[in-house]
Amino acid sequence: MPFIPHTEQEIADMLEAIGVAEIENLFDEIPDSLRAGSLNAIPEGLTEMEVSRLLHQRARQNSTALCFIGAGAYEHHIPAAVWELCARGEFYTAYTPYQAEASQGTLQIIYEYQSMMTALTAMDVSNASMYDGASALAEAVLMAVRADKRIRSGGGAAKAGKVASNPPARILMPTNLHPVYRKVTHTIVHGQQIELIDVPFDRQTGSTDLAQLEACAGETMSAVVIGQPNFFGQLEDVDAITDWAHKNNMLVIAVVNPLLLSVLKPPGQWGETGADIVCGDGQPLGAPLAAGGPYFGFLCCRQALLRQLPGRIVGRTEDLDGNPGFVLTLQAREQHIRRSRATSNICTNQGLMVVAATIHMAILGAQGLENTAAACYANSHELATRLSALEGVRLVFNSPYFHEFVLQFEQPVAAILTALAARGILGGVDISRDYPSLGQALLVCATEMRSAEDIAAYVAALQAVLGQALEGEYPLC
Amino acid sequence: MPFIPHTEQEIADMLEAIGVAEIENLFDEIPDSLRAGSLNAIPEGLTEMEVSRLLHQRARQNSTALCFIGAGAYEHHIPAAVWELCARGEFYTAYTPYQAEASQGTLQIIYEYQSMMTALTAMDVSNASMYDGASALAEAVLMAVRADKRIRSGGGAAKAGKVASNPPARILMPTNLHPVYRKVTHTIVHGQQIELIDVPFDRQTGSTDLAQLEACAGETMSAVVIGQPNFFGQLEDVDAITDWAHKNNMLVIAVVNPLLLSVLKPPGQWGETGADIVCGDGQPLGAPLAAGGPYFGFLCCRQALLRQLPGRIVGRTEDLDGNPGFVLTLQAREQHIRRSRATSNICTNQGLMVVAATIHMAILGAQGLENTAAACYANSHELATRLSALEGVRLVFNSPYFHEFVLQFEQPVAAILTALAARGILGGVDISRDYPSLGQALLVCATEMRSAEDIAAYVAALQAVLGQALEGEYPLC
Amino acid sequence: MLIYEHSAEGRKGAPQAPRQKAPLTGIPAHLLRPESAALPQVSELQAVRHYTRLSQQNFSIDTQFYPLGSCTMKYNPRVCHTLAMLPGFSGIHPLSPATQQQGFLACMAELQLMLAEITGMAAFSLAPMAGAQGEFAGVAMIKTYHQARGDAMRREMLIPDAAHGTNPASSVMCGFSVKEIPTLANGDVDIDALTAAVGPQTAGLMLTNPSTLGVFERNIESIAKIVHDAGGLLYYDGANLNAILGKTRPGDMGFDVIHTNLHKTFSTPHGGGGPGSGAVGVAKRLQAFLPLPVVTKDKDTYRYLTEVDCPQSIGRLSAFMGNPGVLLRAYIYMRLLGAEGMERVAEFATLNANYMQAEAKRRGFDLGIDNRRASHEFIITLKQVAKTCHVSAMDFAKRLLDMGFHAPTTYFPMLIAECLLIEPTETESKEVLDAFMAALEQILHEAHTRPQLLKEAPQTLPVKRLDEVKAARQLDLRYK
Amino acid sequence: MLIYEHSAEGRKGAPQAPRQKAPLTGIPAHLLRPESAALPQVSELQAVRHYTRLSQQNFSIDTQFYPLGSCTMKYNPRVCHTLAMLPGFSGIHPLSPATQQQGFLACMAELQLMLAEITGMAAFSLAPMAGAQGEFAGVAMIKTYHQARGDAMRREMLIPDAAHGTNPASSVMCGFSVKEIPTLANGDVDIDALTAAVGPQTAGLMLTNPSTLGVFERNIESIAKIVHDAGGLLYYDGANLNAILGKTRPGDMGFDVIHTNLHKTFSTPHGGGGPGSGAVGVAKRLQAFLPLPVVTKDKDTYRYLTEVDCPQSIGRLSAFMGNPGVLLRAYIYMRLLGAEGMERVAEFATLNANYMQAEAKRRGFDLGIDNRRASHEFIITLKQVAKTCHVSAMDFAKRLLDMGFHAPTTYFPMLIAECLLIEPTETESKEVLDAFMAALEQILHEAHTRPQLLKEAPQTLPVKRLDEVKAARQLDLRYK
Ligand SMILES: Cc1ncc(COP(=O)(O)O)c(C=O)c1O
Ligand SMILES: Cc1ncc(COP(=O)(O)O)c(C=O)c1O
Repeated sequence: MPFIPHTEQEIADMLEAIGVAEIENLFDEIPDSLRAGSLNAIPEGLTEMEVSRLLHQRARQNSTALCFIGAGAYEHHIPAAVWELCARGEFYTAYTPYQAEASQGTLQIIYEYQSMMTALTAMDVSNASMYDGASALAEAVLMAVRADKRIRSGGGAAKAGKVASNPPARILMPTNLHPVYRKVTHTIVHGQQIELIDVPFDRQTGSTDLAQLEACAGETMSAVVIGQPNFFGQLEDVDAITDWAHKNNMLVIAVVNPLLLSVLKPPGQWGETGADIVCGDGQPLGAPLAAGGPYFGFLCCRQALLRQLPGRIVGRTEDLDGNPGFVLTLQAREQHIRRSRATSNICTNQGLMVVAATIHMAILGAQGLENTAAACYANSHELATRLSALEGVRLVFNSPYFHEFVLQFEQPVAAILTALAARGILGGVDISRDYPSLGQALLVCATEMRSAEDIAAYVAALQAVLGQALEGEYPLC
Repeated sequence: MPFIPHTEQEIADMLEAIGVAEIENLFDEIPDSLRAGSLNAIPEGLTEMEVSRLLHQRARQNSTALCFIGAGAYEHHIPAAVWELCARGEFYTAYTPYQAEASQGTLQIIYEYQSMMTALTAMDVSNASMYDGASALAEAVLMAVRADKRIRSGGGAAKAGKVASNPPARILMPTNLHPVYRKVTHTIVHGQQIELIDVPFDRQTGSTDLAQLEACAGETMSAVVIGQPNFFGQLEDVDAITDWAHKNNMLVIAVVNPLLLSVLKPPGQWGETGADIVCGDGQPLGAPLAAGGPYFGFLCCRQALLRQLPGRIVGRTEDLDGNPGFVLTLQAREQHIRRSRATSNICTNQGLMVVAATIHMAILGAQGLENTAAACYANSHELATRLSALEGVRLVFNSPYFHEFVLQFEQPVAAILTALAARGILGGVDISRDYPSLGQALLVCATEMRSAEDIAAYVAALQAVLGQALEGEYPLC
Repeated sequence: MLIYEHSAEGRKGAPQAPRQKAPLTGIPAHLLRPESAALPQVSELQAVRHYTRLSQQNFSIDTQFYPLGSCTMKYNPRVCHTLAMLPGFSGIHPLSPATQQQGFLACMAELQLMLAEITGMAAFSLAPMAGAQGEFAGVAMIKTYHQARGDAMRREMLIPDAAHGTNPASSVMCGFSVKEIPTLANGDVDIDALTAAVGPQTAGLMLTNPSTLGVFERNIESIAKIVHDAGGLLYYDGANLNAILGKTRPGDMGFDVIHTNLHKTFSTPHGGGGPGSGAVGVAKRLQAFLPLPVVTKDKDTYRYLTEVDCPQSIGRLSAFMGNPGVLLRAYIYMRLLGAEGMERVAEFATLNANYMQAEAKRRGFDLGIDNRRASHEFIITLKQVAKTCHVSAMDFAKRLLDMGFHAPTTYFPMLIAECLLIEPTETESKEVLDAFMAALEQILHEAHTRPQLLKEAPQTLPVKRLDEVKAARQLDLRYK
Repeated sequence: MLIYEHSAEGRKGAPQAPRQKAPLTGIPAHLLRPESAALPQVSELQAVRHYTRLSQQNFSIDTQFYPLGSCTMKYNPRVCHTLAMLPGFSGIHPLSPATQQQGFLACMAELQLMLAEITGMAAFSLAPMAGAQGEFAGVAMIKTYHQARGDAMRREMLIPDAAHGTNPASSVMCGFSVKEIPTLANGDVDIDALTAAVGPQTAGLMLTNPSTLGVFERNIESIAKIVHDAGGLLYYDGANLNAILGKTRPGDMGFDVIHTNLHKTFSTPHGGGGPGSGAVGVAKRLQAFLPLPVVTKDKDTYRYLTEVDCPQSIGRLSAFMGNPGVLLRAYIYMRLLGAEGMERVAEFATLNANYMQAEAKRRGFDLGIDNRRASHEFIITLKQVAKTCHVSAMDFAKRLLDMGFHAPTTYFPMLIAECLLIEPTETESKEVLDAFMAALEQILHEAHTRPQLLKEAPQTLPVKRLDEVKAARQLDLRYK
């Protein structure tokens, strides 16, 4: 019996010890009316050999085209050691470290992770991970609302159900944030009557329009969210926005790419006093693209907001002999203690990805991250320059961007992408539908993985594609 | 500096402790005339990302055609757990277990391996591995000669240099053994004046010709070698040959496929008293094809020959507290103690492959090995039946074979193979040059990995190929 | 020692990154980082050695019996990992066109179907990234359902007091208030209390069945009727699905929504705290509200459903597609098992738990709930021993660590004092169960004869008993 | 506990093998196995748990400093493993046509060239599967060379007394007799003795340089002249090549044949006892004799040379192509390092060894050879301490294990009494070297004050000191 170690003899002995004649008797408390019939939609079991053959076939049905897509998930080189270590059974098959003395490996790594993330973000504290960047932003919004004394009588999402009559909390959300991050945040927070207020971007720079923000000055907003870089890859004037927000009694929630923080000003140093909550997706730190995950969300904040922070937190302490050791701490914030009054419902988070990120950062070090980030910058600028030199292609924004950029075309982007894919190039993400004002717009990215030949291949392919008729290659809807 | 952890400060401190000004001074005992110039043929170092790209390219340049080649290396399913475990740093990066107390993992595994190999072969003892099957056969021949009191005054290859005047030792080697095994054995033993005497096979059965053997009765031969199955995949009458050899004062050296021993009579039970030395290649037990290795050789023998056994042997013993533990034992046979009088020069062997084989056998168990071997049998017979039903194809031998068989063609096999390869089929090994008497002969194998569709694909491809002109597709030489 | 303590200033040249730092010309200075982040500077060997040794300080399924109740710590077949990590899967960009990921999407479509079949639901979404997010999604669907019918007064979620903490927390995140329903001493829900509690304000009831007390809720049909009659919906917390795989189906019991913990029932590894997957299934009437993305098949092509296809969806829960790597592992596991293998899961998980329960009783332990069948887990209460010997369930747990076993879940469910919730899973052998029961019995004996052995445990691990109070009082949350 | 002790009769159904056993119709009964082999019957979980836990009972580079002299236990970059295991490599059948393995053969061709360049030889064969087999091949080539010239009387191989045991054993396997050449107290070969020993019977001299005593043979040019003048050839045992990479080349020193241990110098892992690779290089005049296969390039296509191309070859040493997986790892390592990286290897291996040697002296240890530069390794002799305190080098070694360090090589080379041969390699940090030297110093102190600590060591490992005598006397070589 695959994965079941019982011999006939053992089964007989065990049934005798229990005092029943057969296994079926153990289910006799289940009403007969509820017993399941046969499971027709589930195929017969396969041997490992058969399942390997099937999965190899399925793997071959996915493309290996050159990838110039970013938009929140980036193809980076992951040192081989990272997953060789993560896949060790002791990490891979452990549970959440409830028994601290038997989980020092996982616990110490989380402590090291918290240390590295606070170093990268220049914040005071970090939790042990959220599900992903988008849901981390939603939790950051909830934190900001809980911390806003003007809105709620006291902390704790627990009150949510009972305060329906309170005025809704509001958050300023620039539209140049990742569109799906904005959707996810809405899904997660709207049950608690929180309103997300759009802030338009400047059509020339793609960055948040300070003049538009100024229109909200004086209003009761719990926080303003800033992406650095924003969804378009453009850089925001983070100092000015941070200071404006603080002057107007709003918290600042930063949404950042952790790899780029190795070279960009860390949120803890934005403006006069720094951002208050920092979140983002940890994927660039050791997670393969993998069709969208598992990645992980990170969430850091200032000391003052610590008790609002959801999720696990690890602290260093001592054992009976006074030797250092690590435990889960401040658990009274969490659902298994506080239940309906917890900071969040999160329980299982993305532990193994945190292990990967910690090892990834340890191996690359600050210098390795900086060189990687700078290579992304250089490749993207090289690609942008060459693509935008082609007839019929222009760069939409005129201010500094990092490793993503937006191109505008005269022809339908969807058709161009299809034609590029046929040439083995995944050319980027069509953002025309999300941002109609940008026309036929394409978001493109070139990480350190894209060699000079790769870039040349894209340029050549696009040139060829633009030179030919594209009618009907892709339904435009 | 890749892989070198020294900081400038540490280098300075270390040089000061040594009392030299710079690292270069540490090489001042090397005569100037011998200092190397620049190494032009060695390219500049690559980053891990660059080397990954290169090796992925190279990997793609190797084919993924359907494989029907056997001839000593077999495509079997290896449970995923095998290499996940073998690749653990504690196995992968340990040295030979010289410090027993710090190497109990490796040592116990070797002990378990010895237990499993003796169980499979029904022999008394096993060593901890040889390089591969072919070199294991050479060592088996040397053992047999050392054990032959008629040839040498006493054991020990040490005497080899001094006994050039003795009559040469002789070994009966059927020509239906793997041709390369015979070559390797020759390479390794001929320096010690050992003669390998060919024994022809029966043209009808492909098996060793007992009548031909009988011609050698009474001659001084140290041993007769038997392959089961032999190179053609045919089964030998092992009982008869074993008894004949023993009656004529020869030892019996068995060359066997360890996977097939799960269903074939083990050498320890051949004839009245069993074979004396058993060797072969362990590749079918957990080693991927990998272009030819690493695999490993196994070598087992009867208790009486133990002191002639080359290589490492692990024994169970006790520690100071009386608890069981494992150590390398009988080291006085080995080169690091006995030097020129050692049983062999072997030192580093194929340890990690033994770890793989042990885990492989533990996971599959006797039943898993039996089912696998039987599937190989069934697939090969299905394939042989269908191929030999094609016009112009015939099965060469008329007696039982296991999972390899020889086909004879009217057209040149080399050309047929090239045409098959163009259709994504690696059709087998052309043995026409090694065995001219068989005409245009092809050795074919179908393991448990070949599905019904794979077999049908081969049949269809061969049918198509035979139906077309093959002129000039492959140089016939 | 922390990785930071192996660091030395000026150590550099990781061969994994580009050799040089390209200039960042064009970025205004005030947007750049003034100095490098304080990350450790170590060689690859130092990192490998450090993290290899740290790994050895963990208990895990691969090294120890890990009978953590409610967590289903079964064997994670290795092949699920190696296949999920094939470059053909790990290299897929989530935003690449559907045509470029047909192999992956085919697996997901089949996984949705298999989950629907085994649970008896009409449709599944694989979006939620753990059980708690599945609960959130399920409760949000219940809310949206009522709203879509104009039934806006249903503001209250009913939850038995034995429930996991995520149930009330998820309900509150969706804007519900929570009303607790008491549990009887025999482990069943108090039907009278339930009947009294339901009303026009009732949005639904969240239930785990078998419950966290390790017994099957025998009155589930009555419960379903009471809630449904009051206009509420039934939510199934799938954490304990392992107990009933192929034996009975939540959909047939009357549940309208369900989440499954693929990292429990379907054997994806827990990774020291995730990633997980809390795929949600629904009855027909809730299908329109499923969270996105969902995989569908148009003719011969798989693709994701979007907001355009599903305007009533509760929306998205993650930037892309939940945790595909986890989903692939679950898919592979289910294909290995097949229908017959799933039923065996329930049978042997149940056999193991009932055997241990019988053995526990025989060896003198008090059961949390007596005279009932255990499901896949059961409870020992140490209330009496605690009183007599002044040792706690936590002391028992720590002493077990010294004996080479991970401890069962302690102090959950909260209803039963000084409890150990023990879940062996189907993949453990009798040999292991017997060794564990012998250890428990020995500890019981020690509690009476040498209680300090329990109180000072563990003694054989990398650290001795850790001071949690100090950790919370003198917060040290990062290396400085 | 042995895996056999987890076995239970009747446990079955490994999901890795075909479910049924097909009938073996047609095989005569007397050729079949009468009953199943006595292999353990365990579940995959039992196997994984057993072998995971066994792995944790090993010291290894990935977990401990491992300064085993002569073995070059440097860091094995993980990427070498992951890339070598790519299906595009691991799936190649060795007998598939050359056209089907061009990517692999290209790597091998380049590896041959790089090894020739770094050693200063004309050509390489990658066939030998470890150092000892490389020695066999090299010595066989020397023999064939003399025979090919009709110089059949050269029956004697000269070998310094400091040499590794494989040197004499390999010579004897080729049919030579061995004459030992003494070594001077300063570590150099006794030139007078060598001069006296050479003659018309001399086939050649086998030398390790730097020698196993950890010093560079300064008179190598004179030695080469003496041997060559007498008509003999020079064999280079490449075990210590790490010390001189890019600094000086055996070919330039006058060596005619060389083997390199790729599992030492070129960082392929030692795997607890192999696989290794002993690739052999030769000067022009020996090229025709190289063992097969060798990779060559015809126009744009790589292929193996065979007996048809190389009729004078000494022949084949393995059924296929040596250990390709090992060769690939060495190739990847060399490409990562490049020329500049190789020179750094020698520099930092030498720096580390000389630093430790200086520290050893400062901390009161006697050096095996004083007042010389260490190469990449050096020797401490504990002769004095042994006499004074009645502790042995072995006791020192075992006590080091307790302190978390693998022991250096003990009792080799045999010339130096109670010796420890210490080779740190270039990949270890000063932090580690200092900790190790502090441990050694502490043990020296303990030898004088609490010698029983040494004699009873180790105390902290899975077993205490093992009884080797009992192992050899009461042989227990398999589970019964
Ligand atoms: C009964 C029960 N419900 C819900 C959950 C929450 O699941 P997750 O940890 O995947 O969010 C758990 C797991 O801890 C559980 O045991
Ligand atoms: C000096 C020396 N020569 C030869 C050898 C033999 O090499 P191998 O173990 O690879 O056969 C060794 C390795 O142990 C060695 O140290």
